[in-house]
Amino acid sequence: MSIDASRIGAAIGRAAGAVQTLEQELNQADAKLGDGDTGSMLARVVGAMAQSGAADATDVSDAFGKLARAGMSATGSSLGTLISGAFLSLSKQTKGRATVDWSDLSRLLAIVLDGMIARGGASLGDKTVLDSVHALVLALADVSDGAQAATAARVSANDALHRYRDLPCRMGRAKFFGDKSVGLDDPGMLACAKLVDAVAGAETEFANITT
Amino acid sequence: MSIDASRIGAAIGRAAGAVQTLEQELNQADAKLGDGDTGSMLARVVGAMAQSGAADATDVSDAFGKLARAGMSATGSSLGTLISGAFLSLSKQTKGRATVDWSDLSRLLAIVLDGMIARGGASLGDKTVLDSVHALVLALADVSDGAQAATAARVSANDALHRYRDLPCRMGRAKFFGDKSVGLDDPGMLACAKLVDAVAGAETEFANITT
Amino acid sequence: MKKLINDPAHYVDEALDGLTLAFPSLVRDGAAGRVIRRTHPASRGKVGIATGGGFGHLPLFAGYVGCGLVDTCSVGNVFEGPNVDSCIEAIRLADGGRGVLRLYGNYGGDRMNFDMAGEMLEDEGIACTTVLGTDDIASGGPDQPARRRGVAGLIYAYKAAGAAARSGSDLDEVTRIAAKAVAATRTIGVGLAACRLPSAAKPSFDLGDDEIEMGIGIHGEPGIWRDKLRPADMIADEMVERLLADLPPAAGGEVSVLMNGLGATPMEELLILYRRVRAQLQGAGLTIVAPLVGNYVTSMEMQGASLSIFHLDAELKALLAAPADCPFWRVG
Amino acid sequence: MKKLINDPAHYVDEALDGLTLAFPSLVRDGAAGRVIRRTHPASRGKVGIATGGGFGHLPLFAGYVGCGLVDTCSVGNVFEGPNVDSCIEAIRLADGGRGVLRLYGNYGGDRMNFDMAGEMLEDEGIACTTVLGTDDIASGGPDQPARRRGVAGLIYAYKAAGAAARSGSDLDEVTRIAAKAVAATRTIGVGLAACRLPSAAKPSFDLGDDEIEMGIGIHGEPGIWRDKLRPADMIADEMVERLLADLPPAAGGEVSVLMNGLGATPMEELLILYRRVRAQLQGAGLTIVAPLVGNYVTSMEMQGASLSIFHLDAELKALLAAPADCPFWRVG
Ligand SMILES: Nc1ncnc2c1ncn2[C@@H]1O[C@H](COP(=O)(O)OP(=O)(O)O)[C@@H](O)[C@H]1O
Ligand SMILES: Nc1ncnc2c1ncn2[C@@H]1O[C@H](COP(=O)(O)OP(=O)(O)O)[C@@H](O)[C@H]1O
Ligand SMILES: [Mg+2]
Ligand SMILES: [Mg+2]
Ligand SMILES: [Mg+2]
Ligand SMILES: [Mg+2]
Repeated sequence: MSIDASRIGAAIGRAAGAVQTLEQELNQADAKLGDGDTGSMLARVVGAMAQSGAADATDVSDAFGKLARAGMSATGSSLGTLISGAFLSLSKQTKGRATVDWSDLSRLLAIVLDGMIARGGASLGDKTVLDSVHALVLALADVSDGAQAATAARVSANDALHRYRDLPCRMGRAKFFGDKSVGLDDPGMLACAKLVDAVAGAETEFANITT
Repeated sequence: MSIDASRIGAAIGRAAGAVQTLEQELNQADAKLGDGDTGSMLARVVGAMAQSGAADATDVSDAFGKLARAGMSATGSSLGTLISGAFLSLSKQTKGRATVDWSDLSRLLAIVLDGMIARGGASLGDKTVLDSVHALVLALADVSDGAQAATAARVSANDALHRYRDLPCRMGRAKFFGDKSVGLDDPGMLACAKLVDAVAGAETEFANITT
Repeated sequence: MKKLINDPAHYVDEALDGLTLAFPSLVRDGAAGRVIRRTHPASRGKVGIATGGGFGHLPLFAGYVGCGLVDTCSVGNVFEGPNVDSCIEAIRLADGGRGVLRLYGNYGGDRMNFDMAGEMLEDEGIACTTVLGTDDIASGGPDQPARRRGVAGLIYAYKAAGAAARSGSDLDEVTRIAAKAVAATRTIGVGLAACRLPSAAKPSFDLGDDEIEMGIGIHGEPGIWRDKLRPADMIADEMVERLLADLPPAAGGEVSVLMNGLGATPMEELLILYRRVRAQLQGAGLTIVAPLVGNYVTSMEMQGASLSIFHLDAELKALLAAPADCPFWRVG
Repeated sequence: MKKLINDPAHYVDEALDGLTLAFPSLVRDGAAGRVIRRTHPASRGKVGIATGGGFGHLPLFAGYVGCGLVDTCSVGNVFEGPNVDSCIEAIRLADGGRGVLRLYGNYGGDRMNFDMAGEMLEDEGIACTTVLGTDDIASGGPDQPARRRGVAGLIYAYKAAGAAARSGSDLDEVTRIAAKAVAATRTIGVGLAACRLPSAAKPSFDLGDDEIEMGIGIHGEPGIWRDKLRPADMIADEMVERLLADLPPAAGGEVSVLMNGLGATPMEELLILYRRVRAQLQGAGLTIVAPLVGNYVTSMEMQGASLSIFHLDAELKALLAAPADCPFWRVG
């Protein structure tokens, strides 16, 4: 079974369900060094994406495009814009394709990641959502079905979060205060790990992922 | 022994000492229905009066005049203005007199009271400092020396405070909310009782006044 | 409650220094520096307008000294009326030979000191009249106008009387206009959190974390009810309703509106309130002219808002539209 | 932390409604109503200036739409950059045929969206340039101007670029002026108490009852130190000292100064600070021109203040003095 529009729609629905309970936790993670809006922003953005009708799209490209447009009109925040841009990149890459194979995911995400780097101006290793995506690119390289992909994604996103927790943030204002970020989760990486967890939950039998 | 300028100076000095410790208590009493400034205002006003050189005045009229002018330049608050006006009235009434007898006090205060009523526009029974002064006028009517006067003043000012505590305030904004004032001390009456206590303390042997 | 201040004893004087340094159209005057006057006084022959009041309400009172508004302002300590000397000086400095209107809020200390100042100036032959701001509907019933305190709506009286004086009207006429403007103005305030006097150890009142007080006074005096926080629209509705239940006799179809912040309320919230107030007033058939939204009359860091309605007729409307210029309000 | 609001989901739109209703020189435009533009746009042939940013900083950004300032403003959600559609619309609506300067604060989301908007507009042939506000000295070292965020000092760039555009300068010249103004501006903020996002359960940071934070960002981002509250004069001294330790290369002897309240700080305190700032700057041999004291750039109900110094040469001084008119700042 490969990825189609209805699967994308279902995934975004699971994310939208999860983000409600994550809202205040993500706000508070962002408030430590940023402006405290990551959770409320994502709740709105993912909510809007879930309403975008992606499940009924004509093909995966269209589904990704719907998510991108919904996200872009819901926010202009850094993370939200990067996420919307990621879906736009997926839509462009999958133009004309009814489905995407699980084994394609890593390659698609690698190009997404390039776009995010170009758009946002940050680098790998800065302790941002980029590092989570990078971990996903690596982890998904050898998967061939949904269950494998789900497990790999959950493990790697969580892993990246843990690995970077005690490193300093090098991005934006936080860089100037890099040391203050040691020991704190980056809100974008935290969001990524939690949402991947929620989205992948239904795709895998492995329930006990360490958090 | 009668009242002379040095005695007035000493009395105001005692008041100035006492008012420092009363400041926050009086502020808080005023904050219940008013603007919370009675204590800070009195601390400043009585402090200025204590610096006015009343003790070195040529006669009682001059001493009272110095207190009045010091008070008038220190504040324009209701209570402060009424007090300064009271001293101005005392100064006018004692023009040319080196001393004032204790037995004169009641008569002098009665005229002071008339002036306060005329100036402030409130009435006896409104639960204001007027009612304290009125109590003093009555209590001092038959005294003939300092000790008697001190006791009578302390007892009557305290008495008035207690008597009015459970009555509604009928003055200013508080009238509209008269009931809210039931059970609360009027800050002006409270200040009067406490300051009379401090001033009269040294004039009397009676230490145990119920409060 | 934190304050960016130095010694509380110098609070007023330091702030007045800042005021006149930041706004060069204002200058300190009087023996104790407790009069704010126009740096370039009006030319002689204009009726003067002197105001005054306690401190801690900026822009009120001193900030409204300017062209087409008031000429001088005596400045008291925080929440204390101006002393008699500063009132005398404010009246003298406002005098341009055609008399002086004393226009200030209805508070005991202010009244006593302006009255005494007037008595002391009788010998100098300055003709004086008095009009007191009494717009706060929560401080007295409609039958008790004399009990009502002056709050934010006072600036409408400044504007109308200032315009009349500027146009050359005589003292009686300026006084009539001021009294008419006061009579046409109604205000109600809502408080969310108290301020603290610089010299006080505690805030002047306590409101629970989710409590508000409707009808609160400009110093935090108790209001009409205290209850849980409600949505802004419900609060706006109640304010409008209470103000419209207390119409001045000659109220017409046009009003100006002052949606005023008490000091710590963000502009965003005042705008949200204003939007609803406007809809409600329009629903009641009223047209809004020259609305004001912002911090016009405050209580230091008090959180909350007040709503003033200024009921207009053709005369007041023209006076409201006349040019005026002070650091915090400019028309034309 | 109490707020006079309705449903947080409608916070921005309700406030924008209030803004345009209260100030008729502004109007909402764009498909989602997230552009504020001048009700009477500049006549064609002027270089347009588009700005934009997250919400919750009024008067910034939308409040500076006006004559001699910026033409349009895209409006994001609270503390979120404006979305790409509103940026596209703001640029289009600012265009008067001679190109558009995008002038906004240096924040990731804002930059990405304005950049994307520019790319999407390439086909339409609107010449675009970009200048980012980077005045906050606490968000990056002097060697890291690209890391510095744009805070209150951005309004000086609005003023200078707006005056240049109004005088008929071409896009290159307006862009040069904006960049020059940004390079000549330094800001530092001090925080006393946090604000709360309408949708958040808690304030975005906690400061102890007697703590302050020097160098805080406009959203409450951590600053340089956090310590006990100090007297206002000491705080003013440190702000001045830090700003003067970071002089732009061409700094001369004249500066303008913006003593800005972050939302819940009373005018009285800003004036006390300003008085000291002025004395310190004069002590350093600097002359202050056209000082501004008030709430110009806020963070909703955040308590605290920021100080901006705008280092002037003859050119910037003339542009600062040129006429300008928006609801919150009027010159001439
Ligand atoms: N330029 C960037 N490149 C990559 N990731 C970024 C960038 N800017 C922000 N992020 C990610 O977004 C998160 C913050 O998101 P959010 O709070 O929504 O943004 P904002 O800074 O606009 O408030 C950060 O934790 C980080 O992971
Ligand atoms: N008009 C008045 N007549 C008599 N006493 C008054 C009057 N106004 C105020 N007082 C007294 O003064 C007290 C309040 O004093 P204070 O707080 O200094 O005045 P303000 O109301 O100016 O803040 C009241 O408790 C009352 O006793
Ligand atoms: Mg954020
Ligand atoms: Mg009082
Ligand atoms: Mg008072
Ligand atoms: Mg943000």
